[in-house]
Amino acid sequence: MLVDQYNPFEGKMLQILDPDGNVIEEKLLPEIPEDELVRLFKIMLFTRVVDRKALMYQRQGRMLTYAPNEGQEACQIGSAYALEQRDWMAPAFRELGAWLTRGVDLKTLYLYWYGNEMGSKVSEDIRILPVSIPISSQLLHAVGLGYAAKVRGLDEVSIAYFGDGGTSEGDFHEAMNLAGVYKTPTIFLCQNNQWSISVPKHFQTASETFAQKAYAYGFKGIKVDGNDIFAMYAATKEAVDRARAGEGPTLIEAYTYRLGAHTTSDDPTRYRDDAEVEAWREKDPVKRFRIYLEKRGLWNQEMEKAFVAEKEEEVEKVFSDIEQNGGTVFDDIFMYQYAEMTPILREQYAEWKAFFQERGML
Amino acid sequence: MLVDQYNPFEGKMLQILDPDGNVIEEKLLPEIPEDELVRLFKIMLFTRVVDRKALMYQRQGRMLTYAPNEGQEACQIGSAYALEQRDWMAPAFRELGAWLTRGVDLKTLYLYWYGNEMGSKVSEDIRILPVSIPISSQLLHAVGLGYAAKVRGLDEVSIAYFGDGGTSEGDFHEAMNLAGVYKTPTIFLCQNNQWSISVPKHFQTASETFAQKAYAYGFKGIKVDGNDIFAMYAATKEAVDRARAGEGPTLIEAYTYRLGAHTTSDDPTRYRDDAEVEAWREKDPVKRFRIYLEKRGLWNQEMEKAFVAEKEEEVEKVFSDIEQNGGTVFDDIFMYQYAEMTPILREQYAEWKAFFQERGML
Amino acid sequence: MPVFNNIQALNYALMQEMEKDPSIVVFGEDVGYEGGVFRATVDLQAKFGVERCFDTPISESGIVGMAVGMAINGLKPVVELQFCGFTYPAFNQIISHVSRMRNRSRGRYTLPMVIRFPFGGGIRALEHHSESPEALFAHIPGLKVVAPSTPYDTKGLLLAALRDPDPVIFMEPKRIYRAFKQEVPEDDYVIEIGKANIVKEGEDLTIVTWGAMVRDTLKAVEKANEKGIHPEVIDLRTIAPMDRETIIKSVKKTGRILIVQEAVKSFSVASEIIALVNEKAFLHLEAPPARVTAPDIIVPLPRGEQFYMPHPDMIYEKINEVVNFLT
Amino acid sequence: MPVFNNIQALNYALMQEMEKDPSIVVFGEDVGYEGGVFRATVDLQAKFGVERCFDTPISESGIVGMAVGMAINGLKPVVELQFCGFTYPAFNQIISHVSRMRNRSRGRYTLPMVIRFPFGGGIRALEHHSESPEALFAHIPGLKVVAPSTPYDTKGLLLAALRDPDPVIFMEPKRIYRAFKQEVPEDDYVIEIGKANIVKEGEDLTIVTWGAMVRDTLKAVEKANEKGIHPEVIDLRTIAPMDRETIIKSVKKTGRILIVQEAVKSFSVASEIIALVNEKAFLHLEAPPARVTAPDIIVPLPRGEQFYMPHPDMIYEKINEVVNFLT
Amino acid sequence: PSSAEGRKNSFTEKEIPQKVLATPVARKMAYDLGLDIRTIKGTGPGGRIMKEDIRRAGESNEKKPAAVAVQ
Ligand SMILES: Cc1ncc(C[n+]2csc(CCOP(=O)(O)OP(=O)(O)O)c2C)c(N)n1
Ligand SMILES: Cc1ncc(C[n+]2csc(CCOP(=O)(O)OP(=O)(O)O)c2C)c(N)n1
Ligand SMILES: [Mg+2]
Ligand SMILES: [Mg+2]
Ligand SMILES: [Mg+2]
Repeated sequence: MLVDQYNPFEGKMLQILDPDGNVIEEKLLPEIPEDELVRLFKIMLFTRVVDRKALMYQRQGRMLTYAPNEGQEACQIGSAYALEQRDWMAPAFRELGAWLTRGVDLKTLYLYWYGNEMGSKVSEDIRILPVSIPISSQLLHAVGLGYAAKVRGLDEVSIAYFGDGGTSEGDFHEAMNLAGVYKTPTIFLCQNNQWSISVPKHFQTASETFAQKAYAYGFKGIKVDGNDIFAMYAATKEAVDRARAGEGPTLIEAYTYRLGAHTTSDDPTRYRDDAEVEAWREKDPVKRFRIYLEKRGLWNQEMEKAFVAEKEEEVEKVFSDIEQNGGTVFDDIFMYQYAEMTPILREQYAEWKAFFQERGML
Repeated sequence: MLVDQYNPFEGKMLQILDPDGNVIEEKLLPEIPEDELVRLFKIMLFTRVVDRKALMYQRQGRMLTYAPNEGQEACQIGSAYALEQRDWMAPAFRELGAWLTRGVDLKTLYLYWYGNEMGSKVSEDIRILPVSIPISSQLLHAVGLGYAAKVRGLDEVSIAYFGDGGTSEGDFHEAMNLAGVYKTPTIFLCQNNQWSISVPKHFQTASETFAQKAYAYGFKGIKVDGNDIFAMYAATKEAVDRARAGEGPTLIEAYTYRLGAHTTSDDPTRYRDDAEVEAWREKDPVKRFRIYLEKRGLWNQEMEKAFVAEKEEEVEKVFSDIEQNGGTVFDDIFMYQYAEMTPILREQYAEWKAFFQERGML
Repeated sequence: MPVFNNIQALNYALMQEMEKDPSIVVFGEDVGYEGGVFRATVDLQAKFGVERCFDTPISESGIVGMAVGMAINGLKPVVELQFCGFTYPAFNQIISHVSRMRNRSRGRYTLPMVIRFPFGGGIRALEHHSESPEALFAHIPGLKVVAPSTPYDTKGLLLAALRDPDPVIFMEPKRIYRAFKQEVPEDDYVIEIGKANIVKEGEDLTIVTWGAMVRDTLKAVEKANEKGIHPEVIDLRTIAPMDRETIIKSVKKTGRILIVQEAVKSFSVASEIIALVNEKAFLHLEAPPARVTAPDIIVPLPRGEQFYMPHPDMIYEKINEVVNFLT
Repeated sequence: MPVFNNIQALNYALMQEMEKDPSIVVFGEDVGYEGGVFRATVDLQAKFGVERCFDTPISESGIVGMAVGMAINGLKPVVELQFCGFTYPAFNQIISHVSRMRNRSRGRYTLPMVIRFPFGGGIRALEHHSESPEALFAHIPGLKVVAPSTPYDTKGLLLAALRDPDPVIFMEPKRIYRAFKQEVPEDDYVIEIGKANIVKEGEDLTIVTWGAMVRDTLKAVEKANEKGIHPEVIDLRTIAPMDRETIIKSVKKTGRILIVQEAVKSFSVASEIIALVNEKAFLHLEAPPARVTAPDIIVPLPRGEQFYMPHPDMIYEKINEVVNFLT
Repeated sequence: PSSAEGRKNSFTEKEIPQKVLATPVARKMAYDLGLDIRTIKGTGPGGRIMKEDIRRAGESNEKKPAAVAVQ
């Protein structure tokens, strides 16, 4: 098993595809059909298009805060690809690649960053919890989802996404511990992107790896090259399979990098060197997957140009639709506090509605 | 170093004195002068006297809730003995042995369980924080005490006492992590007494040992026979020395047993077998230390009888004094909310005082 | 009809409902094998198995956070936090998620769940075991806060909470867990959340109270009755959403109001009730709305607790003061 | 005299006091190298070194709990919690220890420390970034809760907080961090904690407000002035302990009171102020005490925030309503 | 009531009117009777205007209906 072969205490990290697009562990290469490989790469490219457009809109003052994804595509897409439709995902806030892989529609995603709760209402057939802003709080939800699946006899696993900084919160610990005690079918996907806003990972913990933290909870952890989609898929698939087989939780440390700013409110040049960023650009997950596919003759420049152009247009359409109709409906801010409005809410609803109506603000 | 020799991942536990009072690791036996050995044993006996008397007073309805100490004397006395007067201790609530070793006077201790805050006011020369009821919250205070000592250039270490159940709380994690990051001179003393009220330790965590949890934070942990005063002293002394030398924190798992009830509100026969308790009685920390001293000719039955009788009398005096004068002074409940009473408190103080005065209740 | 004290009524209601609703799971510290430090969940594990009633590590944030995920995935979690003072480690999960999931997801994810804990003082317990934090929960949009005062209400309100589509904070006045017994119907019945109970009708003064203070209030009222004063006593039952109608109607009748609570005075539930009657019945007020509460101090350890807990005489005196206020 | 906005005044006060008092240490998430996400602590690490101004892991309970130990061992910790919504993970340490250490130890251990965080909405931020949790803190005995509204006050109140022998919760209205500048004396001065500020005298009505709402209130008041209505405006400055004297005196003069707050309406600071005037100035009340607040809902994401934040017209209308009541 | 309208206009002058002590019920009663509470002498504790004071003032007003407008 990978989790045993790649013991984090021995300084090992799983890598299958190297930064230059070479397969360095042929026997570990997952068997993925060619059309699926292309589909995955398209999701990756699409993720980047959606990401850059969001940034642009934000700079133009048309989008609110946004948390860039660039650099973390492989760890998100590779891991999400290992899940089935029935599996549950508890995200933090920077999971664009995973969201798109699992089929969340772009409009919903953009609506969230546009500042409308409707962006947290994914369709009924998609099992993803809303963005969780309080760091690592969602890990516990993943454990609960897994516990419920287990006692209800459902063949569902849960996965939680979080960052290196997320491992410092008490909730990370409580979630890991509970998952260990109840052996829930849960995958903890720590995206170690080296930074928590301005704080580098060695100020988050004195632990050498994040993966080894699993051993404090009676289960295993593995450190994976997070910019290698194959390694990410392989490690997650193994964890998912083990979870399904009743073998409990796994912690995956995806060793990756946030190439962009923390959010659009952040200026990373204040706290990190360009050189570091450039070095990580060399390890770009998109680049290495592209080279691999090109070498296999599955992809080329023209295909990329056409695909990107098509997607850019699509994105623009979606966003302009949002700009037309993406405002929050007044009623919605009262409607969903409870299944039924309480008497005081009904009263306030009427009062506030009248106020804004009088002013033509609705 | 002991922490390296006794790697918890290898299933090792430090033991020097076996349950029958034999020294099994001669070269690890700490050098403690004979009079000190006797003094330590006397503290141990005294702890047991104070403990049993407290239980008796409670059963008689004269004391409030009390958390019995029996079985955990060695791990508390051995560890506390490794501290200097200037070192800081952040206790949970079951640390009678440690409190007595560090010189807290009996009256103060009993006052606490009698239900008076004056029992949390240790004298200025004793550096022990008050009882901390919220599980593991005090670990962070120990880290802060250590941090302050470090940046102020003071040669002080801090130690936190807590239970096996205490490792499940988020605050345990945050404290361990912060201590690792700032390399504070802090000893985390986990008394694994096998139970958290009615919950056995394997429901607290799936981790094989508590000691190994340290490795999630970049420092070391060691599992120690908590009923062996020499092992406890040796392990703690090493941790204290390393902390003083700037080598940061250590986690010590004291493998021990709570022979009594969780507190006087608890009935342990509801959830655990007598056989288990009896098996642990064989490992009694007092018994094995006594045999050792007797073999060395430092102690005998007569000495014990005389000592216990003397101490029982002392305890009774203290407690009857408390019963006479141990009530809470009305003013005190208002006086210490702030350095100076706020205007509303002054008003309420006068109002409430008048009320109780009128009724002769003060 | 069985005769139960509060804790028995609670256990009985859980037992009955777990039988009916297989999605209910009950958990918390010492809740499983031991049946809870107050025995609220006794026999549930034996009856429904370890998956539906189980012990947890000491991990309040974990307990509540895990319940969030369980509720989303088809279970109905009933969690016990061992004491009022140990709700604080779970505040982030409660405020940031429990109260908000429905709204955040615009109805896509909802959280039918109950968070139970004993509250209030008077049992001579250690620090953090005697808190009355209802104001903290009541201030949070998205939560419902319930506090029964009798075995009958305990069963009815707990069943209502268990069937509520939204999270309910269920605060149990621990001082009266075993204080008295009452007939509790075996039949299914619910007490609507958000409805107060007029325990005693009267015309001279409205008294609003809840939890363990209901009994103390009734004692003071009895004394007042002897002097010919007839207060109307409202047991709030639900703190949020509050039954404003019942309070207002009563105050419009009596012109006077006194709130009796065990919590500290300032920024409290009592404050909100005063604000409410000002807003809705100002011109009916014949005397300043008054409160009998604890002073604004930290709950003392047991030897000082008697100075903290609202004394029955304080209630009695305040009744007189309010009723005798001249207008 | 230097001219500063709120955040600059804050930074300036920290800078000055750290120079004077070597026991002050400043820390929190992104507080050190980066100088804070709002730049409140910028240059402090460069100036005072990494031991006195440093970054922490994402660990709010840890930050506050560690500060408790530091304060006991001779330091004066000033911790930043990055946003109002991230105070919740630290609630247990704040309620169970920060507020209680002095009382628990009967004065043996005291906690001179400051917990700072930005609060309130209006900056179009993500969820949990726009909360107004002052009522939660104010209800807790042992805490002091401060909320400055101007650069001058920010410096004066922060210095007072830093010199206070007890823990102070220092809430910074983030919407106006950079909204305007003001002359801030270089000299040492403190604004006493517990004293409100009469921002504008008047006789028709008392308005009590704090934080970012002070400016909105003043705008509405200006409009009222044009109609010949002259409210007295009190900037509370300290929420707990509240300056009851100033409020009562004003209400006795005006007979009418309106509270303007950004927090939700129920069980709030406004409720307590209403209870207070009922208790202390009941017979002077010529109109029902009123509140302008947010409705009792979860703060919406930015596209719905305009419906949540109290609208200046609401203040203006309520002023008219209260002033014209029964006259 | 129309009498209330009239009263409102009677205090356009800048001078701050004398504050009176009265419960809300009493104020309401005066208002309903068309009386300006400030013109009524209080006989209650501390000069508090009692309902009884208002009732009396109302009765004497009925006798002299011209005196509705204040001063
Ligand atoms: C409880 C809590 N504290 C603080 C924050 C503010 N905050 C938002 S993102 C962030 C850094 C997160 O770092 P990491 O977990 O590594 O995730 P990344 O942003 O790198 O994806 C912080 C401190 C928060 N959202 N929640
Ligand atoms: C935050 C918190 N949750 C729950 C409790 C209730 N409680 C008191 S002691 C205890 C068990 C503690 O077990 P452990 O840490 O092993 O210590 P031991 O009692 O065995 O010494 C519990 C759950 C508490 N005091 N604090
Ligand atoms: Mg926590
Ligand atoms: Mg990160
Ligand atoms: Mg234990």
